[in-house]
Amino acid sequence: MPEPIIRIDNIVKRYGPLTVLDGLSMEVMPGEKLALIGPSGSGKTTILRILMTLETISDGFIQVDGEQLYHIKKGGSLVPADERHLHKMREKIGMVFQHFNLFPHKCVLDNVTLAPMLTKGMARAAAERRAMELLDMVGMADKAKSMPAQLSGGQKQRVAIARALALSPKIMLFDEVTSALDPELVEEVLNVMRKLAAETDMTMLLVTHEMGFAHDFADRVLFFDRGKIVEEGRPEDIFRHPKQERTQTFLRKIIAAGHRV
Amino acid sequence: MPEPIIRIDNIVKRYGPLTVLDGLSMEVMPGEKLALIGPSGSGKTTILRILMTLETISDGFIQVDGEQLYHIKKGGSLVPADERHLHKMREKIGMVFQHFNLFPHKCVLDNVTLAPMLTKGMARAAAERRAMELLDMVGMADKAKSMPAQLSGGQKQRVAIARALALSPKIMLFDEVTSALDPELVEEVLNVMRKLAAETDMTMLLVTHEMGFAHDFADRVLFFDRGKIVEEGRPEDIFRHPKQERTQTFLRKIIAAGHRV
Amino acid sequence: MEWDWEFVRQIMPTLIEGLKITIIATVLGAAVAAVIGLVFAILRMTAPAPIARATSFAVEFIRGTPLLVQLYFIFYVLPDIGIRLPALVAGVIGLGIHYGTYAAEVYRAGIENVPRGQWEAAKATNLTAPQTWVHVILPQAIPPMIPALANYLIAMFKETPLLSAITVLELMNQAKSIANSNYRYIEPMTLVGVFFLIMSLISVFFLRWLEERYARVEER
Amino acid sequence: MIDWSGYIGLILQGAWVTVQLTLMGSALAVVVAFAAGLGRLSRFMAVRALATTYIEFFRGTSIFVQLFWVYFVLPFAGITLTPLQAGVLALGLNVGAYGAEVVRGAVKAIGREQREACIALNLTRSQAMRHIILPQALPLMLPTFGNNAIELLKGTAVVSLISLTDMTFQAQVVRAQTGSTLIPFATILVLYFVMAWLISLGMRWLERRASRGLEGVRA
Amino acid sequence: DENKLEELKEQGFARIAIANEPPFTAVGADGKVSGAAPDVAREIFKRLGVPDVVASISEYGAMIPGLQAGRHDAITAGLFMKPERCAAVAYSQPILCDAEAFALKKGNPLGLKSYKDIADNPDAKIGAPGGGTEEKLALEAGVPRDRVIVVPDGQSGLKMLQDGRIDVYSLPVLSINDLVSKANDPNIEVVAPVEGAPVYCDGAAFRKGDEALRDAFDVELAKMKESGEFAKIIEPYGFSAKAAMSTTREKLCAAK
Ligand SMILES: Nc1ncnc2c1ncn2[C@@H]1O[C@H](COP(=O)(O)OP(=O)(O)OP(=O)(O)O)[C@@H](O)[C@H]1O
Ligand SMILES: Nc1ncnc2c1ncn2[C@@H]1O[C@H](COP(=O)(O)OP(=O)(O)OP(=O)(O)O)[C@@H](O)[C@H]1O
Ligand SMILES: [Mg+2]
Ligand SMILES: [Mg+2]
Repeated sequence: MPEPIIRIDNIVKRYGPLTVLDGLSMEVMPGEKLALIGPSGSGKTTILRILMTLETISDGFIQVDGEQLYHIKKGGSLVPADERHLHKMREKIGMVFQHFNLFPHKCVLDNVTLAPMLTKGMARAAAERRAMELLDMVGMADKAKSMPAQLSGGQKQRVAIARALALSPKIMLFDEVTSALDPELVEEVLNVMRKLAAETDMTMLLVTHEMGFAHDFADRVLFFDRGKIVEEGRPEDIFRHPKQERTQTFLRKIIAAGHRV
Repeated sequence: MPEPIIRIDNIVKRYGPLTVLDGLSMEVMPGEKLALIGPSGSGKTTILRILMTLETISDGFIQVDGEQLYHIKKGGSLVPADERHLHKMREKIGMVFQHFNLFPHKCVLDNVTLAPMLTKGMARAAAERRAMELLDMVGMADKAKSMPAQLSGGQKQRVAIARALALSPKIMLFDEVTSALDPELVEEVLNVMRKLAAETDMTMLLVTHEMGFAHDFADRVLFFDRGKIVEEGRPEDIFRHPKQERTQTFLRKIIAAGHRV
Repeated sequence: MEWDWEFVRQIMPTLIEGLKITIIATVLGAAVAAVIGLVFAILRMTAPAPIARATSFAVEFIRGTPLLVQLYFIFYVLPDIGIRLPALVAGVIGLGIHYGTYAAEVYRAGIENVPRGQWEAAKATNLTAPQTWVHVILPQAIPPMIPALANYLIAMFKETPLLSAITVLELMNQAKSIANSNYRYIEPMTLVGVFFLIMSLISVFFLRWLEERYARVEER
Repeated sequence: MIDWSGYIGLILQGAWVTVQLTLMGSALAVVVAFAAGLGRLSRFMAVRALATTYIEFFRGTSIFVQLFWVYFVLPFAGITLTPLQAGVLALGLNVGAYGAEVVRGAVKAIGREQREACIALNLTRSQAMRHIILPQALPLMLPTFGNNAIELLKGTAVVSLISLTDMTFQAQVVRAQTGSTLIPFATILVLYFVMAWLISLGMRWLERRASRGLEGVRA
Repeated sequence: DENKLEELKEQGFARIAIANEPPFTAVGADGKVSGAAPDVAREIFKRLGVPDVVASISEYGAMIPGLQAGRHDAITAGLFMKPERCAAVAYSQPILCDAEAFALKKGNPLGLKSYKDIADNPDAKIGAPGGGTEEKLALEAGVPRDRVIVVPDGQSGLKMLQDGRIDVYSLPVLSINDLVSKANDPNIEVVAPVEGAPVYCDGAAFRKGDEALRDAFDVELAKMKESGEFAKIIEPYGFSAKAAMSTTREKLCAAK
């Protein structure tokens, strides 16, 4: 049996007096597609941000691809990692943000080529060739020379996906990638994500409020509430026959709000 | 038969090259509850703002409560009114805004008492007594000492209604008073408005996208498009059996967007 | 040349005399600036177009030219047309007009930052124009201006040494005169620097406090 | 009869000194503004403390005092500068301290989201600064830099007090020679104003260039 | 230091401090430096093998600190010898001698004839260059600090007198005459010399430690005095060569 690619071990995350994650443990297998759902404030974004090293953890251990993420071995003991270690570990992980976070002063193509050229020392020609493939995959090849300000939200998000893929990470994190979009633009982004899920064996963690999409996309769904995994299982089970009271209430509310499941 | 309290006669409103209202005429009877509906940009807000003298008109005449709004008689001819006349006319009219526009540096009570004390020379005690009645009516009596920043949108809007009522205008104008509110706060404001419509014989003009509410509230509905009244009638007729093509399309779209009718 | 504490002790009273004048000039200059700034701001915002434009040009001109030269102008040229001001008065007026142009900008921004909806709400509740200014606009416009105005107050304080060029015996001039008669620049100049540093460190804390207290725009 | 053409020539010589002071002072100010502004955002406590001390010191004491220090006191530490060098140094360091705060403010204004995108793309801190943050922060700095440059221009008048023959100084000389006060002072007021106006024109041009491609991002 | 002269030769010029106070020192419309003191200094430095002088205009008060700070190689500005100045710098032998004078309103309404008169009249304000001899004389005579207005330059002083900001403006006789004749103002008159104020002479002032340079300067100065060239330079400006030759540095520095 293969080793999990992510092993979260009893982590704690506090913001001042507020404990957001209180002893969370979970594992993700290589190639698994995971959907994280749950009410607002339950800590879903926080988990992704911790994996992307945008936050620090207050306690616990995280292992990614066989190595500690936040710690290094030093003389037989584990000590907090330095920036160099984090830099190395980030090679394995990519993230797509809710608000795209494209670089507004660079054209679409440069947004995609920048990181490979800087972090991997790729030559411009090679980086551009690869970028054009990715832009083609997300249907944005014809906009390669446009500036982000000239794109719609859905187009921006597709560029952001291409940008994250350009570094060929083993793990991709998606945080509500459609929730900042006008309703008519959601589908074009979800289509790209579906293609991605089907065509690659990347490990993917997805936070979403689109239950229908979570259903189609995920191998496994985790339902969070107040920083804990309340229920997990195959999408069919979670969505059709939730066992926990809280999961049921949550899904009922979501349906009432008009999201299809 | 009573005289109309508002008589709009062939008014024109231009913003630079853009003509927003092009020869609009309409009448409102005393005590009538009118709903103005129609697509975005059709000029609904503009009409209310003109009645409140927040804009000027490019041409035409408006009579309010038997007097010209924008003109005064001078030696047998009508000349544009001065600020003094406008000030007198504004006593008859009150307005509630989409974004509340409460005075942020004054507490709820002071927001309501300020204008009666300044414009009508009411004594503080009398003004506060009346203000507390009104705040009680909109269910905000217990927040009399709060600052606007401490209130939710729905609470703010209820205070704004009380503030406008404190001057006892004959005519009240409501411009999309719920559209800046979170969905769960809409109902509390609409309830206040329903009570108001039922209990007073004020003349009311309401611009709204809440078709269901317009249906319950209004004696008469005017459907606007591009600065013209396309169709008008009793709410039952307009909503159930619209005659005009454009009204039908508009209502279809609204329903598709999830607003109940 | 060595640092001489005895000399420091000896010149301290003279420097304190100068510091007093410096503070007086700052306070009076600030008062003038506050008033003149208001005049500039009102002229620019409400006067008929030609006057407003002339005011704008005057403000730009004053802001684009050095205070030192303006002081020379007030002190040496104005007497030719019969306006003979005592040195300190000339200095205060120079500071006041120069910083008045900055204050005008702060006033304008403060007033323009009051949302349009506030003007409209005032109209809809039938307040007159003066009532609107007094009860609605100014109470909202002024608090956010205070830190910016205080900032210019401090800047002005630091420019008072220019008054020495028109013979005002403020801190810098006293220091120079000490240096002139004793041929020592190190102690007086260093002390002047220290005085300024102390005053502005105090004002930095004061400013932070003002900002905390008044500049919370997000509550609007 | 007064030989005005000669005196105008003198004032123009002074104007050239003023221009030199402004240009060199601004150049120095920009360099130290970036060094100190970025220094204040450094990870290293010592660098931050150093930058903060520099900024607070130069913003806290008057340019006037700084100038006299550089001119009369520094030589005792073995550093003797020409009046021009002293003027450039004092003006540059003084305005640079204000500029540092502008740099810091602009860099901080480039939001958390851009920083996080850089981390997610595994750029190093210096790569992120160089390729992402600064290019976006620059257009934000330019308007205030323009104002600072004008303040620096106005500050050059002060150097006349350490016998640097700038425009104000030459106006004084002309005044001493001719006994006329109005003409030299009115002349240099206009010249200063023209220079200030040229600076703001130039800055606006730079701003347009630097924000090219960013249209629509910041309305 | 010992090699100062060699350094100056190498450098090709000497940096002198001047004040722009004709006839002692003056700057022409073309920016050219003249006046009795720089003309003498230029000539002597030339003879010493330093072909040129570069002048910077400075307030009197800033000259000695500037010299000490190494900003100037010499002061040639009519900075009169006084004991405390002699203690601060190394003077050459006397060059330009002059008495003190007052410029005041026509008819001398306050009747001011000496610095003491000013001290005794609580309404009288005197203007003088900052750090100059006149300021010190006024202070020494007991005029309180706030009635001694430090004036940045001669023109400002005259202007302030005309504008009534000061009652008397004090400079050496020749300077006042030059200033007043240029102003051509019938409402101004000159009191010269001031009663009780001695005749002062200046010399070229060098940094303490540069005595070798000063001595070399003195040698050439003495030769010029001898040959009459000295008189030829300074007398057109109105100065008396005889006055300078009839006294010595030692006498002037010891004076009380
Ligand atoms: N920087 C921060 N400082 C303080 N509290 C924070 C911070 N970031 C997040 N939190 C808090 O942590 C909790 C979890 O937030 P998180 O963003 O992970 O929730 P979420 O599940 O992603 O919610 P949503 O569905 O609204 O995005 C919330 O209570 C939030 O207020
Ligand atoms: N101050 C203004 N300057 C220029 N054009 C304006 C201005 N105010 C309104 N308009 C234009 O007038 C037209 C009518 O605007 P109005 O606000 O009355 O529409 P509306 O029916 O209230 O629309 P909505 O439902 O979006 O509020 C629009 O085209 C609008 O762009
Ligand atoms: Mg989230
Ligand atoms: Mg509207």
